[in-house]
Amino acid sequence: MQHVLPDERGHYGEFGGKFVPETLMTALEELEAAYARYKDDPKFKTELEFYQRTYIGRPTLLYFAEQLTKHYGKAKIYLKREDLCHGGAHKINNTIGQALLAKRMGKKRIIAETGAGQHGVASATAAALFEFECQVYMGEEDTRRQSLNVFRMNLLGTEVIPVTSGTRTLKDAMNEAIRDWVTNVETTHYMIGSVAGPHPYPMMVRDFQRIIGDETREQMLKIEGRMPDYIIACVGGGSNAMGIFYPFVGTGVKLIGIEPAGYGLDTGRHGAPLTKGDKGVLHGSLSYLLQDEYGQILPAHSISAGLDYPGVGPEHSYFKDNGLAEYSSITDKEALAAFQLLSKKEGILPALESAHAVAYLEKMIDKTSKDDIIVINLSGRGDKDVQVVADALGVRL
Amino acid sequence: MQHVLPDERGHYGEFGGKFVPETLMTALEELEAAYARYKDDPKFKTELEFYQRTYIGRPTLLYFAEQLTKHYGKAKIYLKREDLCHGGAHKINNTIGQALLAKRMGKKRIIAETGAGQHGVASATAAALFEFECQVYMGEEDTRRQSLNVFRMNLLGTEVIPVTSGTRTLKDAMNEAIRDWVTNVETTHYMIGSVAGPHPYPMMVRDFQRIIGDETREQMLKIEGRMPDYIIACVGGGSNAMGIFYPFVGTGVKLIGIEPAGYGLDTGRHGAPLTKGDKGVLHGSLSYLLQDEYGQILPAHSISAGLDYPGVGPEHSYFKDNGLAEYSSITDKEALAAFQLLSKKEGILPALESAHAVAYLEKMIDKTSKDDIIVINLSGRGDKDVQVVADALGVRL
Amino acid sequence: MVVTKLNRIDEIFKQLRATKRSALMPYLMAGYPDIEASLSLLISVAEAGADLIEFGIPYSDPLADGPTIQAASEVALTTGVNTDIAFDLVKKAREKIETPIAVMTYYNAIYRYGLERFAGNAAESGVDGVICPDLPPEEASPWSEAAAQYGLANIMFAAPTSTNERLKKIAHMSRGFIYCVSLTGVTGARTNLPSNLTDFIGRVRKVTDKPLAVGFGISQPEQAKQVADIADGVIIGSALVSLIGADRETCTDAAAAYISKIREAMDS
Amino acid sequence: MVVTKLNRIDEIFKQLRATKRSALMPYLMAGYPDIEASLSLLISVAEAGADLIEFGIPYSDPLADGPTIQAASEVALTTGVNTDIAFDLVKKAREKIETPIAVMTYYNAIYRYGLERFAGNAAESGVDGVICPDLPPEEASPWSEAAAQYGLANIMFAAPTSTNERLKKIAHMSRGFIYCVSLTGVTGARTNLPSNLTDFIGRVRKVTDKPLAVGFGISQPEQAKQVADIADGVIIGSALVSLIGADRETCTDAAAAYISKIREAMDS
Ligand SMILES: Cc1ncc(COP(=O)(O)O)c(C=O)c1O
Ligand SMILES: Cc1ncc(COP(=O)(O)O)c(C=O)c1O
Repeated sequence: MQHVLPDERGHYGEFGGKFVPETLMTALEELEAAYARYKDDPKFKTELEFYQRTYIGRPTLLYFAEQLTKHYGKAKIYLKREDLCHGGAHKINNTIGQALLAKRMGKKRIIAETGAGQHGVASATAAALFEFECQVYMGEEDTRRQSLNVFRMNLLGTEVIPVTSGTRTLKDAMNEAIRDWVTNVETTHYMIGSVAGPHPYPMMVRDFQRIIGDETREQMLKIEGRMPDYIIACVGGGSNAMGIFYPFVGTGVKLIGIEPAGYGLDTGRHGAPLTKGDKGVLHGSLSYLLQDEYGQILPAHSISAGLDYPGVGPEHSYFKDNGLAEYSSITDKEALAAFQLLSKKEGILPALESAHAVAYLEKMIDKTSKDDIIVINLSGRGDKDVQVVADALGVRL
Repeated sequence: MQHVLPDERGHYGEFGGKFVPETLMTALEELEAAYARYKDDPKFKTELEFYQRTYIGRPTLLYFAEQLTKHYGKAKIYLKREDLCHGGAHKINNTIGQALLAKRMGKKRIIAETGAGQHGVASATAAALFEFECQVYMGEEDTRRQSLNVFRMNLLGTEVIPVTSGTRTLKDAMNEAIRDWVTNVETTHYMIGSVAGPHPYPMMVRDFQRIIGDETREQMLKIEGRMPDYIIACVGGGSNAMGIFYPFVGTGVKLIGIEPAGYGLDTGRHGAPLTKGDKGVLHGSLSYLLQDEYGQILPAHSISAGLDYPGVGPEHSYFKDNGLAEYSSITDKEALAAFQLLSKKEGILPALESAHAVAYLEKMIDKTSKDDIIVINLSGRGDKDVQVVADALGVRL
Repeated sequence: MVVTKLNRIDEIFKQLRATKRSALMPYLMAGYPDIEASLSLLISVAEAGADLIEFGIPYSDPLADGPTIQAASEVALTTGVNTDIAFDLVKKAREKIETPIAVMTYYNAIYRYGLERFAGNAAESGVDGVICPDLPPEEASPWSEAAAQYGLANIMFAAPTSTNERLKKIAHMSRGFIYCVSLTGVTGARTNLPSNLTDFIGRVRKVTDKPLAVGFGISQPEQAKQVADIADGVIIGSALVSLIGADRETCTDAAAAYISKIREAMDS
Repeated sequence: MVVTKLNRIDEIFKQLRATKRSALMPYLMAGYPDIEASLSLLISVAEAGADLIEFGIPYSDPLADGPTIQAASEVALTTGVNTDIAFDLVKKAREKIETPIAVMTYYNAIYRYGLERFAGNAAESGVDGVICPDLPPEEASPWSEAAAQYGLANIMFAAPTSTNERLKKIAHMSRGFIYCVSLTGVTGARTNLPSNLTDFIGRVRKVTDKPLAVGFGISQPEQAKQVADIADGVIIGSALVSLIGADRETCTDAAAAYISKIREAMDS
């Protein structure tokens, strides 16, 4: 089955679209046109591939986790090592792509939103490399909790603007970035960090991230001579999951996205819109999201800042409703245990986000056999999370 | 000129040797024998190459720093991206090698010393992967300053033992590790983290690190079709520098090692034994070191913990006295400036150690021309140093 | 149930056009500064000379709004106001005033409430139109149809960045009037009108003869006067909201006085 | 200047062998607990029955030593003691005692001071031998020669981990006696003697008839007695150092009393 969404209007079935102020519509049309023009342009592709290879460090490894496999004694477990990307996460795949596009569009300035700072740092990195002026919106609460990342962005030449509205976290930072964009739309490119936002972002970010899946497919065929049986990835906005899923859609490989169940799905303190949310519009597209009966957005919770978002990319909503992927969830506690397990068994500290995907092994490995193959997308490294993990485990540093 | 040192007794001219308690001599002989046996063993080499490729992520990139090159407008500048290694520094090249050897020697336990924690984390990582029991000695002072790294090692299953003797820093941790080794020599492999210590360590660690230079040579020939003119690397114990220098010794490429000048060479608060030290014996080998007129070891100082060591690998002393490499030094302040420059220009935060090598550009680039090629060994990434840099720049996080 | 009587919005613009006057269109927010006061404000502002009132339902994520309305929304939401209560306030106001009322809210509040249900309840409460700042024409059809079914005007936005092509589409689809955003930016009082406003309004005029109201940034009587000279309606949002927020005790009178002053300037 | 008179160390072992007794060899440290006291200790310990005194020059990085001697070294270094002062203390002690004295220090202290200079000054002060725990036979030749030139005994170490091959080399090279490390480990008092000590001493005996002294871990009179039965010398280090550190005021008497007690046990 060939999957050919979104449609011309940026819809994935009933999801997606462009729900933004009229002021931005022309900019979105321009972006769409520019992207359509360059995405298959040989020079653009060559340049993108050049930076993927020489700067990001692609291809990243597809690593056979021998110790972890031994530990469970069931399916063979592989890790796609996005944590080895420059910067330590998959986010840079997207920001380098968008920066190259923004350069061609003649933009001089980049803005971005960030939660814990991963996408902010990735944006600042791309901005430094390609000499853009860059400003990153970050909830005031987050700037305090993640002051090291704020300084990291500053070192990269980016100004971080603390956002004091709403819940002062990621979703408000995104609101504020959109407000900036509305105001400075002619000079500025808005660099969205996941497969969320109005069309063409979910499509474009997916395309920049699908390199993860393309490589995985090629590497798996080379190593094992066949396709994997399962692919597991965490879902915040959904970009790393979409990136690794996309080339496998419709091939029969089981695609499993893991949302953060936070304190537990029943506590109401989680970040699992696909599992527990309702359809609605947030940040420019229609998708599942956490909201009350009047459509007011509810705050998300996850121990992992990168998954702490009340929405999700619209294509995942489509995948869910059409059975192209399954979605499940993992609590903070389960993610913490997986963080520790992978560290001990493989000497690899996963990002807490990625630890959610690793944790899902506990729930599904029993139904696999030694002949099965699982790929987990290790979307980022865990060094950024060591303090959070220590706090959660009650270790005083 | 073929460089064929050390001699049979582990001497590099007058340097090197095995100045250790008699209790350890047999262990050193065994290690020497095991290493001699396996280093050219095809199965060992294949296994080492397997982990280099599939776990560490080798080959690392040789990256053309276009923005930095533009900034100076002189020689072309390349960065050897050891910061992209799993764990974030070159240290793992050595620990994986030693762990594979220790496995073959039937050892069950690994001990290591660490300053800021880089080598400790790399040792803990290798220990986790190959299921060794692991204990790491770390100055008590350092365990406090680097509590995140202590916890990181704990997560990897390693116990960190705070060392309360002497200056409570790296050199004392190394003393304590040697004491442990003397006590448990039969079951335990001591994993030294640099080209220091008694023979065969300086040779063995060099051999495990020379992959940096071997790759650089091959990559440079492929990219530029010729050898570089200069190679610059920072020198703490000297392993990253030796690793990249070694395959270029005697080829005419100018090899430049950069020691930490700390507050300034004249302040006495630095870590530059090659520049300002005297010959002596520390931790098992004869080399240049910081000491008083009675041979008491003097504490080193550098803003970068990984360079904060009063000794240096004996082969560097030999290189210096025989003109096979030049050595210069860079102050804390200069390194900080280079840290900021590289972050802004290339979107790459270098380890403060590596920033010393980058900083040397300021001192030498004027005498280069656009036809020249410089390679800087980017031995590690700077994420670990963000707090230190903020403190040094007076930024409150 | 299809409402067939002529919409109050069309009515007012017909009247104003006949007298060559521009509409004064203040923005109020349900639940701001509190629920009761927002009802008194509806009435007093109407009586002070408003031709049409925009009545905002506060939203958690008002991404087209500047700091003033964002802050007001946060306050309003803490009063427990919601869509039903907002409709109820309109119904109560209708006991006293006949001024056209357009509810302003973000699309998710409509979508989640249910398009038909929202339109039906709004119309039944006496609401005349709906303004939804994050619903461009591309996505507007389902809502437009639901609104039309209940005789509600779906008022759409035109922006200086809109191409002529888009302006045509917007004008064609918009009912009641067209909300012309004076500048590229969010809501919020500004001291000067954008220099290219006349050109922009001219561009919109070329594609439609529907009434054009200008909003975003207007706060001073002189600005209102200048806008009144080129457009059919003058929208006053953040300036009024911030005046209301400044002193809750006196806000009803202060708002009325401010609206009278603007009215005066516009009619001068 | 080559010193030709018979070394006091050879002399004492000759005497002891003749009487079938073992040497009692306490360890003291220059500058510990302070400079003056370390001189008094040299004399009182000698008078209490020591056959040979190891006199440590404190070192910044004593990697063969356990916590007791490490801590003592740190204290001693703060007194300003150094190699010259240590030699001077020996010279002063020589006014009162003829007990053989072997200086113990790490190789860098010798190397940096200068091999010839160290040997010359040591000999001139009345030092009889030098014990250097980080100088294995492979690296010992330059120092052995310098020491020999000044009639100093270069005392070398044998360890339980040493192969028979190595023991031969060590025995051949060592002068005065051979320092047999009782166990794999660092200095420090232990409650039990290692079970394989007899075997180890036996292995060394097989390759040499030079005197064998055993050190590392001996603290109790009974241990000293047991060691005296199989070896030619009993080295008491950390136990004595920690006794001295316990009470500076009375340390001279306490050390003397302790040595007498050991002496008694050994001779019983
Ligand atoms: C390492 C890592 N993984 C996953 C995510 C979640 O984002 P997404 O779902 O778009 O991949 C983040 C976001 O910051 C991240 O840093
Ligand atoms: C990144 C990095 N570079 C350099 C060094 C210095 O060690 P060496 O001189 O052995 O390469 C260290 C030591 O921790 C390090 O972490």
